[in-house]
Amino acid sequence: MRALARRADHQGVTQQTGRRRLAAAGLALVVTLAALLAGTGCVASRQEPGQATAAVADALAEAGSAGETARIAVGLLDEGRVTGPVADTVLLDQLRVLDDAESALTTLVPPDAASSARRTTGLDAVGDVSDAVVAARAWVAARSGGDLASHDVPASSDVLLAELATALDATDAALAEAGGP
Amino acid sequence: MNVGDLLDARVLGPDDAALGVVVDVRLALDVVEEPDDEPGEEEDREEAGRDAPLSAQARRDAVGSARVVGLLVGPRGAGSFHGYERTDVRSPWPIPQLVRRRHRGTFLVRWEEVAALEELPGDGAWRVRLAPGYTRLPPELR
Amino acid sequence: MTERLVDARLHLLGRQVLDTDGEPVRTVDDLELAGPGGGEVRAGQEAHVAAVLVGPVLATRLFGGRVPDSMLPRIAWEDVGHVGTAVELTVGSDRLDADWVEHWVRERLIGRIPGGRHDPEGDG
Amino acid sequence: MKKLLGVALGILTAIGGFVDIGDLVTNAVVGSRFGMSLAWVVVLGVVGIVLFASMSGRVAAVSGRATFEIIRERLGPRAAGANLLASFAINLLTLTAEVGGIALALHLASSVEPRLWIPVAALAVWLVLWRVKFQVMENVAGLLGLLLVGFAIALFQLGPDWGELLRQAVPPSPPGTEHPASYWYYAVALFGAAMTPYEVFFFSSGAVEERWTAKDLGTNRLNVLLGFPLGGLLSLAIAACAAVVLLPAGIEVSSLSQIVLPVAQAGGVLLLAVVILGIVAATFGAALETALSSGYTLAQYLGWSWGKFRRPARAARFHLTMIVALLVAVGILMTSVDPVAVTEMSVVFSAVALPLTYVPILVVANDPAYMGRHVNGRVANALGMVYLVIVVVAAVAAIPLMIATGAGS
Repeated sequence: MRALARRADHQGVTQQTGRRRLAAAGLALVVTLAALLAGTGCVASRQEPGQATAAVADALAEAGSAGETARIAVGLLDEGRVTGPVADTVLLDQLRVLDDAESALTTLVPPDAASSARRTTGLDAVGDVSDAVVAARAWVAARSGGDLASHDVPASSDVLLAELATALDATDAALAEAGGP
Repeated sequence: MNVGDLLDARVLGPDDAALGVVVDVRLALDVVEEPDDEPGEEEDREEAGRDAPLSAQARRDAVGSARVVGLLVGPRGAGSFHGYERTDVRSPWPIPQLVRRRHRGTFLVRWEEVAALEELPGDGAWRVRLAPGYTRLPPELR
Repeated sequence: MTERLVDARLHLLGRQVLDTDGEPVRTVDDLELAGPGGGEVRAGQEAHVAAVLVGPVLATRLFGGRVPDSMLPRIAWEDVGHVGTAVELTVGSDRLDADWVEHWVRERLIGRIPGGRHDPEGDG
Repeated sequence: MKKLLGVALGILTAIGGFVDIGDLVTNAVVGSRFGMSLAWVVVLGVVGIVLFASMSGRVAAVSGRATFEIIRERLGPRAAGANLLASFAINLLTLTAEVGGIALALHLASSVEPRLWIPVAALAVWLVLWRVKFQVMENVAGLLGLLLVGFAIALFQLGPDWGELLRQAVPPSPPGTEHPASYWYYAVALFGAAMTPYEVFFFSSGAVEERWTAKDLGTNRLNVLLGFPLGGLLSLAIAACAAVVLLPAGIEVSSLSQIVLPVAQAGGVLLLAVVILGIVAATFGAALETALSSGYTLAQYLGWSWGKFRRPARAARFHLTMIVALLVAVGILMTSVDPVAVTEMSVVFSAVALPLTYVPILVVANDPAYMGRHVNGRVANALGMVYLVIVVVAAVAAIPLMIATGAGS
């Protein structure tokens, strides 16, 4: 037992001396990576009125993109041109985008009443799109034979597409108000 | 002593004048004539004109001992693309031309004309002193 | 016998060292010089390359300082066969003490994983 | 068929430069945001990588020396060490992204959570590295990766307004809705990806693995002239599909799942399945390429024994490096980082690695001591110098552009 321990010890030491330089390089790499991740990952909440409005517009543009993507995915699944797993993955990815948009809006500190109002409208619009995409996921799951019990399954793709269209119209309106394209 | 000790060592003339640094150490490799007994080699030779095999294009010699023949002394350290002042490679323009200009003044001094090798106290750096009447030979490789 | 002139830094340092089977061993990190009869190098007197040094010299060439000669893995110049774009030895890498880390990793780690000694060029 | 297999090395190499997981998504992002207005960058990148990969292949064939051996010998330990750190970081980041990418692609095919696929993908990559013959590896991964040609088929089936696509492409100008800085950020990112250094490391080392000799200079030419333009074409097809379907709908591509929607719309489930298989193969191939490159660069810098043609025990540290790299990649992925975002960071390291890789190749390709009579011709040298300037400008511009645009967002 003791011999075994000694051997392990010996191996550890040999490895240590050989790897020290590599370890230093590795550490430098990890630090750089961490710095980069921190740099690209955190978006500061915007304070100026113009910037706040731009942030609302960004979030709404993302939500609009997510809604349009969901619309295409639902349409394709309805026509049998896409498989259930792909449609589900598409919707799941878009829910993540919507989450990001929503948290960007909730962490935004509006500097004045006007941008505060825009933020509220924006949050409502993003929420509507999210609801529609969640419904779409439930519909996709139901079609594939499974079910997401937490949500009512829409009666048909037409109902679903109508719901998406309404939410997207609201997003477009909010986006126009926030000065987006 | 290692070649690495000589590289970048400061070079002084007999009168203590600073001449630059050792940019390289020139060696003479004895080239051994190889017997042509490897099977297949004859065939390779024949094809050498059209489609030469691996490494027949590049120089590869069987070598015996390696003797120090001299030091290359340059006004500046070697830099990255050392060697252009010693060969006739001219492409890719303008890299060789720029490097050659930077290393103008590089000369070869025969090993026999090195008077002293002194290890400086402290950091283990070396200093080279040349003998009186040393000659600056052209640096080109033959 | 003919001679070929080479410059140490230009043609030898940093080159790949291959063993007699063409297997990479290390790179040429430095060359050890010896004086007459293998003794100390003296200025102006005959000097020749005694060994190819491989190993921790790299760290000192990067960061400065000097490794005691006794600690440098060396390959005697007599074992050098050919000089071309690489430095080719006349001995197999298994016989070289200089290659002990590779041997250690081979015996203790890679050789022990199933298939570690499998020839990928062979069938199956 | 034999001819086709002969160019598998070039195809697999090109996959890593043009349609690996980062590029798959970037191409679609570019298509959905800028239409075809960045197509010129792909063409510029194809010419550049053809030029330098053919040089590195020629050096490997004639002198038997792979690219990183040349770099270490020419630049000396210090500058070559800086290149090693940067190149190794790119390799590792890209390998991480590819392993994650395989998992994302398998997620598309199966709905099983990507996180569960990650260890499976890494293990599969390792088994191939450990066990499979180099030629079999490149043939299977390279040819299956060509299934991405499904994007080109989809483009034709979509029946786009070709005139409109052409108008977007020439003369190139950023669409009014986008900031010029974003446009140039993506231009630099696409160019950097096309010229990414691991391609030449892999290509030249692959030439040594396949034991090319001066007789194989024709094979070299065929490989680069078929492989890279094919990669560029796939990359353009992906961008065009996105420009036709996603751009008009105002969709900003953010994930892999979105880029297959145009394919489904055009070709239905069958074409979709072909393309997903192609994505799995391409990311798998890129994972192999980057894992091997990490082994090649480190082993060649330090002079270790390397090569898949050897028994693993005869290239022990080379295999150990790849195992460690894969483990690190899995470790990074387990932090739930987005694989596609990981590839964006490699742009930073390219700033160091690109010039320090392509300068030594150009220099050695002119050295008669290495190349004999196969030294570069005048055209190759003139083009090479032009590209060095472009590479340096792109490398220098990359970091400020990345910071100014928040990585293009």
